[in-house]
Amino acid sequence: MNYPFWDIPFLGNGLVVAIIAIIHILISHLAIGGGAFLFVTELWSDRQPMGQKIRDWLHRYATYFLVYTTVFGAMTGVGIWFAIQLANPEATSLLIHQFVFAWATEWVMFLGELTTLYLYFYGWQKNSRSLQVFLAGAYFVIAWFSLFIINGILSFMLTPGAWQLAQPNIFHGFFNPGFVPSLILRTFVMFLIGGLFGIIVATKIRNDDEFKAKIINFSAKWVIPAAIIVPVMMLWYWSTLPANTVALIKGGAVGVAGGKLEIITRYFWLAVVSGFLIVFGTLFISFRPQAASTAGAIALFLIAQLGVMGAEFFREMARKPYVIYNVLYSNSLWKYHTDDQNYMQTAFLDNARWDPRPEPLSPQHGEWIFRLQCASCHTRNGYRSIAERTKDWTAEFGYRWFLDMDKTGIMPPFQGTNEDRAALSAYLVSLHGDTTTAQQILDQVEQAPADSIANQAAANDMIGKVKP
Amino acid sequence: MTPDYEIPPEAETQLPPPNKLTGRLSRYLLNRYPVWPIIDHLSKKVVPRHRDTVWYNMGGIALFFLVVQIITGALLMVYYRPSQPWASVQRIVMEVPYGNLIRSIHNWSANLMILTLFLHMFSTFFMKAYRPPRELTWLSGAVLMAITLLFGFSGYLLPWDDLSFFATRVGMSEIERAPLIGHWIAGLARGGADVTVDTIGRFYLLHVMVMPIVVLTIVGIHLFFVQVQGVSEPDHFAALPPEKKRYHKFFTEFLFSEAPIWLFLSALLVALAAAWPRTLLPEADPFAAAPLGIKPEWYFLSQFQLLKMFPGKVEMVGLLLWSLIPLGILVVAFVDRSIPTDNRGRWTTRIGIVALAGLIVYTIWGWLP
Amino acid sequence: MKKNTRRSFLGLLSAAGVGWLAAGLYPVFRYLSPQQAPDPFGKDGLAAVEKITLADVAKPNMGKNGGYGGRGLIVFRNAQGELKAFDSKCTHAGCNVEFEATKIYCHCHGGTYNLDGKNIAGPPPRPLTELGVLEKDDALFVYRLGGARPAQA
Amino acid sequence: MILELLHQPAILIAMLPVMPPLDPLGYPVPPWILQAISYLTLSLHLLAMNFTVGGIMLLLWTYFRKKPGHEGIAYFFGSSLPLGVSYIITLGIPPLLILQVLYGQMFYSSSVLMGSFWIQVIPLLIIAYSLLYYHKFSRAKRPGLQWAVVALALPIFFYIEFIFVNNLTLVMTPEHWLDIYAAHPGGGVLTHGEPTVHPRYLLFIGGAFAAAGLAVIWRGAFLIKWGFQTIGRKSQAFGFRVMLITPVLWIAAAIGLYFARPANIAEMLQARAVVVLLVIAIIGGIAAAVFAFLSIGKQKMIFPLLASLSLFAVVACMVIFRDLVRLHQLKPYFDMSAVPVQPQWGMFAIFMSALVTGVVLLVMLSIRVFPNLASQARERLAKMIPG
Repeated sequence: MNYPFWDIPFLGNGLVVAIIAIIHILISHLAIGGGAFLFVTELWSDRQPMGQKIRDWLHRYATYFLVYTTVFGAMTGVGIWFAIQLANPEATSLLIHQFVFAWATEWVMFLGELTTLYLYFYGWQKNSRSLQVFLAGAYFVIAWFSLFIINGILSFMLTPGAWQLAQPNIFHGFFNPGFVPSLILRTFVMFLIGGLFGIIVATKIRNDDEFKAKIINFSAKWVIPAAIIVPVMMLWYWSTLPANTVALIKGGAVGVAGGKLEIITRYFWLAVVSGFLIVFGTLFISFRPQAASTAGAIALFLIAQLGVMGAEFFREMARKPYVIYNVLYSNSLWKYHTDDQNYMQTAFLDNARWDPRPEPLSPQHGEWIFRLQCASCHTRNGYRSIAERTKDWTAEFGYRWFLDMDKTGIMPPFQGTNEDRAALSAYLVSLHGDTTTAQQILDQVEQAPADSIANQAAANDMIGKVKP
Repeated sequence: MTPDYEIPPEAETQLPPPNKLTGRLSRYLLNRYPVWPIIDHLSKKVVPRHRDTVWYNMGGIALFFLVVQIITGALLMVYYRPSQPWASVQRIVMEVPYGNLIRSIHNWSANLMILTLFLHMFSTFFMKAYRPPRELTWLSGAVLMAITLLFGFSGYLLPWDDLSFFATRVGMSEIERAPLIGHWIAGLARGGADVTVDTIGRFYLLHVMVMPIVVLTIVGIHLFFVQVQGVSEPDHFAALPPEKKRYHKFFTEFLFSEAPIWLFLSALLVALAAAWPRTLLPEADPFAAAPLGIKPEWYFLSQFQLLKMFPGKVEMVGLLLWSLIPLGILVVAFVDRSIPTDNRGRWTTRIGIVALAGLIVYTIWGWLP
Repeated sequence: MKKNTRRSFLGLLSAAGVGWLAAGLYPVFRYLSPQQAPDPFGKDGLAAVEKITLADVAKPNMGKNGGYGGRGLIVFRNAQGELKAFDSKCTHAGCNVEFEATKIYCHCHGGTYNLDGKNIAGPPPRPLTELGVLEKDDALFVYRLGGARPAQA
Repeated sequence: MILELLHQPAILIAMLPVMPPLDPLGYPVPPWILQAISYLTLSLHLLAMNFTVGGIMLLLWTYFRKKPGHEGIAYFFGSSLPLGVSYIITLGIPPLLILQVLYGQMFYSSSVLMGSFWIQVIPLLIIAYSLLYYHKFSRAKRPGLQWAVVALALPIFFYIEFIFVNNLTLVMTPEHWLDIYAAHPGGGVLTHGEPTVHPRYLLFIGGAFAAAGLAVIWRGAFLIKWGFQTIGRKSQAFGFRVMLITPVLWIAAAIGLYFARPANIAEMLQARAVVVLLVIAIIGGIAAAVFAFLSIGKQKMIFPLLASLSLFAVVACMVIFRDLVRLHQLKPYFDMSAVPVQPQWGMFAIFMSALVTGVVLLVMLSIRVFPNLASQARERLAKMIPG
């Protein structure tokens, strides 16, 4: 609305963010859990007869770790930032202006992570044992604090808690209800991922099955804490979720596509099932460690990737229809604006910018409303396709439905005049060949006023019909 | 009571100690069933370790998908009603908790299973594992491949929605083209001159009863062959001096190293089902115009495309060309002898590459709008 | 010693595994577990009577087996001419009872009830569940007794 | 309501239909603090970038001009370039963060207008970065086409720089926005007819030679310190010659800039601050050259150090100059002083203390580790060059 909308056909810009984010989150968790792994393994190697052998292997781990995290981890991290600027400037701007120094502090952590990691890795041959151990430890602690910070901002978006736009208090926002559970959750998942990475690197040991088995068993132990703690934290996290979200996950919104299986529920189960598969995979591998194959170990790691995908999609969708819960809707409509009737009644394109002032009730009028008010979540006929969701709509139905769409619990209220609703509805049905014009819709409604109980009821029980 | 059978001494050395539960149990069983030779044979089975070891996983993966199919299929049968196909599937999708998840997994697993079988077949082919003495294993595999394709075809109709109805119709008309028996087969399968609700009865029976029995039987035979003969060694490995050769014991090392892959595939199935659940189109209407872009499932696209290229009079040519592939699969095992330095061997490989390339090209071509 | 730690580690992991297994299989459990049957009585508290028309119970001592919301039902007009309705599920073994002029009889084990549904002979432990019945635009409807009587049309 | 007030487009002079309103939260601290931080970090970011891009060019050069000393220089860059990239990224974060705080509504708009290019930065940088790592680790194992790997990375970096220059000029020209968006809602616009783009771009590229050359001079100083007189001297001389390319390009760029927008430049030159900046920049430039020349053949670290500081000064002046130009051009639509400040001193204090502690810790650790790295490098050289 205030900002131009980055209109990517078919994919939709939200998916661009998601794709980058999913890759990043796994790697960033590895970047921290792996740090812990380096540190602990350094200590462990000192208490082992074959210490040097273990450290030689650890160097291999560190090499993969360094390249993988600094190249893909760092870049995808910046990538998310680039993508959200484009996908939702309004929200990004709010987050940046509220948390700029939190992010700046996180940046200090980045600087620390990189430098300590480089000092650790490139000083491998010459540094004293104590120095190496200290560097590894420092790396892990610093890296973990970067998680501490970003976790505050992420959980803020879903559960802002006591934070208010009118008198924003960064600490209210930062230490929000979801903060602690998700912090603990992520911390243990990190250890798990660090361990899985260890298993992968261990399978590269050839011609020494005994040593291989030793390392794999050591790495496998890293899965246990998560296997036990994560479910508990999930329950805690669950208890902090907004009621609307919980309702959505159980059973989903009434009669939407997939029946009782809202997409958010499906992703939730993806996360759960992945957790269960990782536990069993680790079990299998540690029964016959000497035989573990790299393919198998990578498979295990990929399960974690899928689990992360499920969990993060879940977290993102749990916010529906907000991007910052109870503050800002996903389509950059401000909550406090929706409480203000005459703002909601003004013509959409008068509030919005960036439109070339199209002819009222013209197809362009509808298209620009779609682009600036709907397209942030729905593509025309790709991801979350609007054409597909409205395929059994009549133009008049759309016109009525917009009034009540927020009752589905997953759509924001509509901002605009009757003309806007007509224009948008006409545009949407035109996507599947219905040629009703906005003017015709308005005329039809003249005969049957929208507020008559019958129509209202009709619209209400049609609410289920849409596929959010 | 007195044990009916003596436990062979070499068994005694390998069984767990008799004071353990497992030890007692195994002795109890061996006293009654003299299966030690079998166990001994299986426990000696090994899998060679070399750069292509990963391909040995394909068979196991296919088997994994088969199991998933059986489980999810059984679950779907709980609610599916051949008498009211579309309505019952609609119910599974819209009302039954997680019904859509299970249906989508069934669908995805089916597709991945077929994909895996292709990989399994081609890896076997290029590693020349079909050569004597393994011709029959190869043939049984080929039969399984064929039946699996039919599985897909029959299952596709069962939801009885727009797409499946017309796609089956088209598929049937392809079968009709076959010389002499084409009409007869198609009629028999359809239970009439056209695809109707009667067809569902027949396809349902095939899909949930006949084919499963046949497949499980042949799979049993296939596995039996493999177990008896052991895994074949590709030439580059066989050429190694014995001390250079390294093996995994099949039980249980190799199985455990393979298990994580199966688990990953389970996760993948859930992920795919979550991201792209199988949609249910409106109920099939035999009188309505066919919806746009009617196409067979991807694994039939290559034939589809090939036949499209020979319209009308010359379509026999297309059929002929197409039937070369199964023909080749049948004869190759007998043509190519197990002599590494043999020109026939090289030629079969080249032909195989051409066939694979053709398959891919035609599939993509057929998939393009 | 080493062996034990390994054992305990595997044990711990297996234990966690079992817990996760339960979670992972929950969808299948939900898929198979029965959905609770819908309440036969609609918003207005009425359930339409199936397979019994007014004609079937026009005169006293006429009665017939029918159904409501998927359950068995008997409706009859007693000698006094008042309509009575009972859920036809016998309280003994669940067979459907039948109206026989003077009594209500169950063929399975000879359970007998009087016309008020009271069990008077045979195995039945409890009386039949009685339902309220009313005529509404030439059709029969039953409703749960004990609640407020739904408004007549 | 305060929010409503904030939501009025920035107390604007010329109301522009597209200019988004200020963020409801305003600035977290007085802007000058943010500007200061961004000037510092941005200058370092640019130096890291110049070092890397210049390094890639020199590395490529050494592949084609096989001379005695070149093998060593190639190794030096080959092993240090990935680090260069990682510090480009890290040092680039604060300026970008602050840019979004100070000029958010302009920056987001322009980024979206060229979104499809802006997002390319990420995959491209990943590719280039991986290429450099691949080169670093596999150079020794399998030489051969390694030059091609480097040659592939170079254009990618040039392209990324070009994307950045375009975005940051688009930020300053809101008057074009509406037409651009109406024409390309998919963000498919890179260049938009801003005349100063190419001279600015030249300024970016120009710095590369100075930074990379200086790095080679540093290397030479260490070589001499470790007793490898001849190659050390060679290395320094080479570095100095490379550095001299920069002023040529920069002067060309300056002339270009002038002819691109003579009016604006003339107008800018009225301001005393600008003149001062220019003077400092010119002096710094000369100083850098002189110190670089002086360091040839000596093992004293002081001259390279002074040269580096002067170069930093020059870059810093450019950065500040750029910011002034931006503020000047945005004057009709945006006035920084009019933006309300909702101070977050608490959080700012946390940040500053974290920064100080962090930097101190890192410096201390580096002091402990560098001797080890140095001796490692020295032993390697001893193996390579006897005597």
